[in-house]
Amino acid sequence: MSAVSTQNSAEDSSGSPVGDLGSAVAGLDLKPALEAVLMVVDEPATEEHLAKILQRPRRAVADALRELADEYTVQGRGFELRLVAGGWRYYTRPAYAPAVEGFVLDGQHARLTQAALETLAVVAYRQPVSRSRVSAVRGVNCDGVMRTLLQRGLVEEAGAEPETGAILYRTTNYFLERMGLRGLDELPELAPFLPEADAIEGETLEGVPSFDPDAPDAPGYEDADD
Amino acid sequence: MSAVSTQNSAEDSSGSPVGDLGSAVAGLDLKPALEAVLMVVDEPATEEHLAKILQRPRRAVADALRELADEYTVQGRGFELRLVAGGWRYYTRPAYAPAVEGFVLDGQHARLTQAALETLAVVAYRQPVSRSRVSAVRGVNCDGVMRTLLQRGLVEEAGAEPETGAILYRTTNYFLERMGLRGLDELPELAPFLPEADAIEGETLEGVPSFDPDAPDAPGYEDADD
Amino acid sequence: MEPEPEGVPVPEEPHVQEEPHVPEAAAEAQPDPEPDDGRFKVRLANFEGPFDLLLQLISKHKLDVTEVALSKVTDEFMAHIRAMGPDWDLDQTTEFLVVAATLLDLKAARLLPTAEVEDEADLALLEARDLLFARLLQYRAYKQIADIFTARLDEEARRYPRTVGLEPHHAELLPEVVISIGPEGFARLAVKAMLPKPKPQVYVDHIHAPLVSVREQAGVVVARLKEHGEASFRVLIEELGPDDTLTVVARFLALLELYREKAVALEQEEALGDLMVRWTGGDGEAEPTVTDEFDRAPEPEEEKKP
Repeated sequence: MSAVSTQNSAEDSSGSPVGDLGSAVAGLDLKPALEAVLMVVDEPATEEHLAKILQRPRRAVADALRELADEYTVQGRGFELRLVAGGWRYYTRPAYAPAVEGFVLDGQHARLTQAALETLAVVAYRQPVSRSRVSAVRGVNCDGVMRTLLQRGLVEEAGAEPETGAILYRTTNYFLERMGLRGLDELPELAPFLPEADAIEGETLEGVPSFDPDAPDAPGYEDADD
Repeated sequence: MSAVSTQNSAEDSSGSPVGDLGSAVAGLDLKPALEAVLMVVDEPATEEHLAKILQRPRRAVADALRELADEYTVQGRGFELRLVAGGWRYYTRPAYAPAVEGFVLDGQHARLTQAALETLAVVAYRQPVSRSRVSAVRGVNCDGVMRTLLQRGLVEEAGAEPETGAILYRTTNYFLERMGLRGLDELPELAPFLPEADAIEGETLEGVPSFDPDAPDAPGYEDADD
Repeated sequence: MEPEPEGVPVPEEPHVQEEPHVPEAAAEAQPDPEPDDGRFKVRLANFEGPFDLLLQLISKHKLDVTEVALSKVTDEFMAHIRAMGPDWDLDQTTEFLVVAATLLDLKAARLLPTAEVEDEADLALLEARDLLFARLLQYRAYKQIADIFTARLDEEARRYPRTVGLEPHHAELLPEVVISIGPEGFARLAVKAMLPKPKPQVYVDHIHAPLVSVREQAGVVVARLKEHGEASFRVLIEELGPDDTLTVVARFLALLELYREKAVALEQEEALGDLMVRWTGGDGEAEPTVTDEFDRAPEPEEEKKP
């Protein structure tokens, strides 16, 4: 499959949003740009940081944030923008807590989604492991799911990778408790469930150019060749 | 974050938040209640689910969601509320992507290769479909590409063909999310890209009398065309 | 449920036709909405399979699929296959050869004097052409859809979903997690997540053609030659059906073996003429040794000689 490796060489010149990020950011309306950024952050963002990312004076950022917060209050939105512990973040408005609690207690939260279960499984068998590695194994970004697992107390941070500084994660005692296990050594071996022993690493598969039934890891390959 | 956790204790004078949740929820304004819930969902929420949580008719919920989405657009907010893959969810508005990308470092999706896109297109329109059928359309083996799509969570297995036992594939909800589609019925129609049936037939018939694959410059072509 | 208008550009398609009055397939194509110069050259090195190459060649000549000047395109198609040299794997080469063979057939037909469609070969060629074009049109449709997918995916990649989740005071209310799949199910899930690869399927039907034993066929040949003394190869295989190529080959290989053992003499008067085979092995009961050189199977299966 000759075209696989060339995937983004042609597009990069025109389409990549990274290239002229600087000037693009400077041209954005400040208030909606702040709204967009704050919509995806889960840690309170400081005015300094926001000002730096959006390339505006801190004063302008601070004013815009307060205006936004006022707008939401005036419009009676179900969310609010608050300055907590030195940073800004969206929160649900307390008056609507019963709605959120209804959602939390709805019953479906006792179970994990398939994505969460799979991510948990990868962490359990690969710990300590970084988020990027889990994402690489699963082939999809796992940030949101990992956050859920942290929130549910099933995984926790376990230091950082020395080379990259990436945060590592491991499963918790609560995980063992919910699984009915006394220790990690009671997790079943993977071997019996593996088709082939040497093909576990998801990343290595990524690079295989084209599926080939006669690939070296297929059974009987050596015989088939002569 | 102790400051945060105390915020709603004042409102819950009764203590247990569960006790009179039902009546509390029923008394809330619908639109801000929806906004509050949608702030905390981490996957698209269906109208049914929201209607159940908020104890309103689905029709009312559906209307309110659309009104909210319109408000955000009219007000030029940096976020938008969209119906994707059967559920509603907050997204950042595309125009402010440069700002968001300043924050979200690893949010970039790896691009799909041309081969993967073509395979995905065939699966999307022919699902459930076997690999050999996809290969037949594209004229090349698609096994490696299909594996990439499986890994990325864009397609999944969907049983086996009764006659041959060949594994069938279909697109996933994640595919819809990535495409920003509400459902498969929102896929663009294939028909306009195929010549009309009678156009093919006409072409086929018109080729017969002169038996000439290179029709345009062949003697007798003009007659055949009329 | 109306589809969103944005993000669905109609992919450009070169559609200049040599016959301007033919209003079909390319009618939906817009005049190039964006500069597309040089794209052909860049992408030709990147074609995805034979249909892709064919489509690119056709568009290079600014022809519509339904109005292709096949000779030119066929020559270039062949040139590309040659240019690729030995770098292709068997699968890939085969797929290209199928298309190339069809194109060559069509080109050859073009070179012959144009005549009424009367014999079955002509009809078969027409069918091959229509089939090829039908597949090509279908492929082109999916290719255009793939372009739309690209546009949509790019557009969507500029939207980031909110996945912040619950605030801590709400998270405290969450019910206990229930993991009901059990340790074994969990291990299975881990394997599935880490090894998400479809089971490799090797189709072996084509290998399972009935095996023909050269030794057995040698026995047949020897028996006949002993009876007749001399026979042409044509006679030695005359009872075999047209589909039984394998047996024909086996008998021929048997002849070579017998020749090596000096049990037969071979004579051919002219090229492509009848091959005369004469028995020189005498009348004795002892039969010449025919090795199992050609019969060795991958598995040590006993060949029983009758």
